[in-house]
Amino acid sequence: MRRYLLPLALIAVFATMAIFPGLIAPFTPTERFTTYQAPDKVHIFGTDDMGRDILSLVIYATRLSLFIGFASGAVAIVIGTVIGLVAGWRTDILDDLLMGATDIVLILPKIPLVIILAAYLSPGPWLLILVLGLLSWESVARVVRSKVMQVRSADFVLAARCLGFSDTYIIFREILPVVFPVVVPKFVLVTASAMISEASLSFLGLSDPTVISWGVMISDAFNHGGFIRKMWYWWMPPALCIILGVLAITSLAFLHERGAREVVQL
Amino acid sequence: MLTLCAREITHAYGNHEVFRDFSIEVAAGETVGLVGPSGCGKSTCARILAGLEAPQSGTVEFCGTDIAGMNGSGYEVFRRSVQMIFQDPAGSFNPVRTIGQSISAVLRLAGVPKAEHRAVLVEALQKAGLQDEILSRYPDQISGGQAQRAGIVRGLLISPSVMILDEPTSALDVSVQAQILHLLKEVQRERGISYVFISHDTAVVSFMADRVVRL
Amino acid sequence: MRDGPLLSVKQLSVSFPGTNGEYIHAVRDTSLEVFAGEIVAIVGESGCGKSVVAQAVMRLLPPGTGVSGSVIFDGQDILPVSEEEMEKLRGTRMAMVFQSPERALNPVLRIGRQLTDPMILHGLCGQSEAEERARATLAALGLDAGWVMQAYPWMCSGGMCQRVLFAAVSLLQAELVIADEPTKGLDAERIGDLEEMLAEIPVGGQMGLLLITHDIGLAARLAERVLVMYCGMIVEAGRTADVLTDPVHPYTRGLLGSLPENGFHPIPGLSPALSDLPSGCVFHPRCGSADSTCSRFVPPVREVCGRQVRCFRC
Amino acid sequence: MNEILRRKIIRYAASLLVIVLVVFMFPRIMPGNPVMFLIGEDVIVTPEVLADLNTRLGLDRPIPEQFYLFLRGVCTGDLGYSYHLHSPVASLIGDRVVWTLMLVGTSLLIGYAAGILSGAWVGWMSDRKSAKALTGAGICISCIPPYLLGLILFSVFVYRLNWFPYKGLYTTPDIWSIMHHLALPVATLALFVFARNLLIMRGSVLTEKNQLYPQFARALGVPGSKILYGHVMRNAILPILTQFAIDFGFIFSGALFIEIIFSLNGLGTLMYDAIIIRDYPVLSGLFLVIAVMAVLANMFADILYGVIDPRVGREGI
Repeated sequence: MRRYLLPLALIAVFATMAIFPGLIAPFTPTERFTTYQAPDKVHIFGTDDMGRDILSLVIYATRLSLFIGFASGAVAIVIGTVIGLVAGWRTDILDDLLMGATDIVLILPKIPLVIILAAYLSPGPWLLILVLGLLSWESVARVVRSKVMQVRSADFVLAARCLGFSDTYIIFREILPVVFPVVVPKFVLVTASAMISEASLSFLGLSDPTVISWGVMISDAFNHGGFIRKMWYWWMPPALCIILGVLAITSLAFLHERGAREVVQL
Repeated sequence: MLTLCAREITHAYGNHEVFRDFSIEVAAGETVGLVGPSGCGKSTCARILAGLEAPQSGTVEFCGTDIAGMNGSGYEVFRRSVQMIFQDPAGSFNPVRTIGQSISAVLRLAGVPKAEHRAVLVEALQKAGLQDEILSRYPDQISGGQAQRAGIVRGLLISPSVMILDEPTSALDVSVQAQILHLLKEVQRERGISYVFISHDTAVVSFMADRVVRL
Repeated sequence: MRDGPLLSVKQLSVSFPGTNGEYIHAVRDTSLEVFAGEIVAIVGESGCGKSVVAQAVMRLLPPGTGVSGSVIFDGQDILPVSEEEMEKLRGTRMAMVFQSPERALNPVLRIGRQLTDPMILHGLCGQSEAEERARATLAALGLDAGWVMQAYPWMCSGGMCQRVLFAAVSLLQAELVIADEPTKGLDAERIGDLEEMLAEIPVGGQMGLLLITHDIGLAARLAERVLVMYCGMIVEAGRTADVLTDPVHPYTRGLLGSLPENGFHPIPGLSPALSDLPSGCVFHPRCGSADSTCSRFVPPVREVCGRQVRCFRC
Repeated sequence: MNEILRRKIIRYAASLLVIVLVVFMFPRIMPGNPVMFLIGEDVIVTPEVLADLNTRLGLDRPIPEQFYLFLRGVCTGDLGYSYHLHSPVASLIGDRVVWTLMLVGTSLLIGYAAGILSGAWVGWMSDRKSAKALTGAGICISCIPPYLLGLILFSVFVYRLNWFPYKGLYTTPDIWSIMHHLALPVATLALFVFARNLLIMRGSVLTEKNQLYPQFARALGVPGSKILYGHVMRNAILPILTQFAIDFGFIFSGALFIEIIFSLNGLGTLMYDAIIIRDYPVLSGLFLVIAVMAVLANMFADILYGVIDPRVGREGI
């Protein structure tokens, strides 16, 4: 249990930042000060091109970055698990169709597709969640399906059928718990990669400019002189937050692998 | 009186015919041994008899009725009356649920009030020579003999009239095999249920069975 | 010709780190000897530690395993020997036949390569001669050598894989062959085949075979001497004719009583888990004639009726 | 074999169709004037020119006919026309693709070779301290978004240490200068590819290690390194191949971001500029090219898989 401590503590810190930003942040994101200030006692990370306190911005940005990650992870997991369960349980044409669809989603290059969609749609956070979720379920569906196929004809499933349990009971109470251990690390990894995608899209200026996320902040720093002025204290805090956030979430998956002897793949 | 019988069932994988026009009858309270070399379709036959797989031709009848044509309540009676025990003892329990969870799910299905679960379980386990501490264990944490006993306990909870035993001892050590065989005999004496005992080991079958059918 | 035994295991103990930091004693204080030209069998039920002995002798146990005692092969204690030295010993001097032959061969390499590579690696011969020898051995085992050499393991039936495995071991002509549960999961016909192949190993008196099996009948048919193992300890050892026809240890007696031909008389109780062994004699909770001494002290090895027995009561 | 092959071909054809449909449909189903989407948002035109363009782009014809014309255009290499840059999209992409392929190709080569070899070692020796450290480093690197990795390396090695030039690769066509300019971006992308493959390979070797065949090889006296690189690797490399196809899109887009950071004159900067001014023809063309490359990468991986694993076709992998 001890090895889960550090990642869980990090996630707890981020969660607090996301839920109660007002309690931690010294200022609100709307307060303006002198622009391009170097770090001092009042502004620990200085101020940006619009005179906003960078530390407060980083804290307020947590909510959106985490939310987009987890929500797209949830969308992908729900779709992927359902499709995987159905495709694995059924052996008819439905399985073929679902796996065909999965393979196609697998082949499509995700980030370029998201970029072109975002360019046409200028998406808000909800749309981004939906798009990222809809493009990431395929790996979940594949592992779930192969696991279901493994256990479909296992003795314990036959025994349950013999004892008179219904198909629904068997799928949800016998098979789903067996599949669950492979779904958890996938959820974590999809979440992490959604956070990376969000940050990347924001960096290209493809997210809603009125909301702040860590990616938007880095993009601002890159485009509005933070980089040329060597203001590392501008882009470094959000960058560190992304890295630590993704790392904490991903390491949960890897620790789980050690615990459950399941080998996860990114 | 006949309880379960198969009439002229045939099974094939692709073009390879495993068995053809095979018939077997099981009377109440008797043990029918089913023997044959490996790969002759014994397990398939067991699953067909248990209603888990449909024969490609022929019928399986339970108390005189074809199970393929059974309606809801009739099928339910059949389902509760015919149980199966598998070769791999640990494999017949869900690997991520404890033995206790798996067995008490059956009690729930049978409509036993939750308050009585524990008492019923402990008594059933004791009869099979098991301690109640295995209820909190996972299938891979108990020995093959313990798992097989637990499997028999679970199958008996819904009071079947026929048990299909598919190589129930071939994955077990000889000393455990002897114990399980004696347990099965004792259960039969007590409850008068019929067995279809499937094994490749003729010595085991002739020890258990009243008559032997070859596949 | 050597004078001493080919293999001599002395007071071997093996323990694995358990999940909760404790140690699981898989093998305790076990000694045995194998002479050239003889077949020695270790029999016991699953989890008794007989396969661990085989792996300890071959030094194939995973890192982190606690091993004490000594394993003397041809006069040399091989427990402290380096891994590089072991690689030279394994294959050419001591080899092992595995159970589940289908899984013991690499699925993506042609069988020919898997047979010839070890020979070339050990410097026994060159490529062309290795191929020739492999072909000859396969043909002698009744296989279509030309086809098998080119085939992948998954194209072969279980019986063929078993012969290939046997060919791989016999091509290297090791002095000591260990067969670890070679009959597990085989049907009667293939057990018969395997028995013939194993019986030929000590031909000429140069080689020794250590047979590890749960199949008492197999041990009775092949071995000259047999060791009965229970919960990590050898409880009775002696000539096969003595041990398997007239057992003296209560466990051996119970085990033989459970056999079909003796009427399936079960031993009362269950085998204990290795992480939770009883004190004193490991068999005392299931033994009909145990007393307070048995539950307090581990019985030493004694000489009874021309064999070694660990029991106070006989 | 034929059944599997047929299924594969159907899937590739279907993915190509989806890709083409995305490019074709989006400008036409988005709310707003499709002409704007087909020529770009910031291009200022008079209503007459707009109407003229409408006819010239075929937008007044029925959708099936438009699709036919579009397909014919794509097949003949016509990816549209950028009104911003006053150039056909195909030639814009053609001019830049070399630089991107050079970056991606070199990094893939380095990243895959290093990742596979060290991943195999790390999986084999998974109990060693150094292997654990390398795994940890791999996890950390793969958790950094590629552009951030580029940004960090850029600010350290270019801004702080001045080891590498800012930009200006295209002025001096001399091999040393090109290598000097490309070194850091290649290193960044290779590091990223390396980390991902290290982790995949490690996981796959860990699984293979517990199989029986490496044990048997050991029992025959085959040395550890021979077992790892001669026996286990060949089996363990299969997941890398399956992953290659999926990864390709990801790595390629990573390359685009790295180009932006290092101002390399490849597809990435083309895309970045096109995004800023919403130059839709360029974006569509780029997507089409990248997606087709991804499909080709998939086919390549499939073929390679068949070469390495003789079981393909038997078990329907």
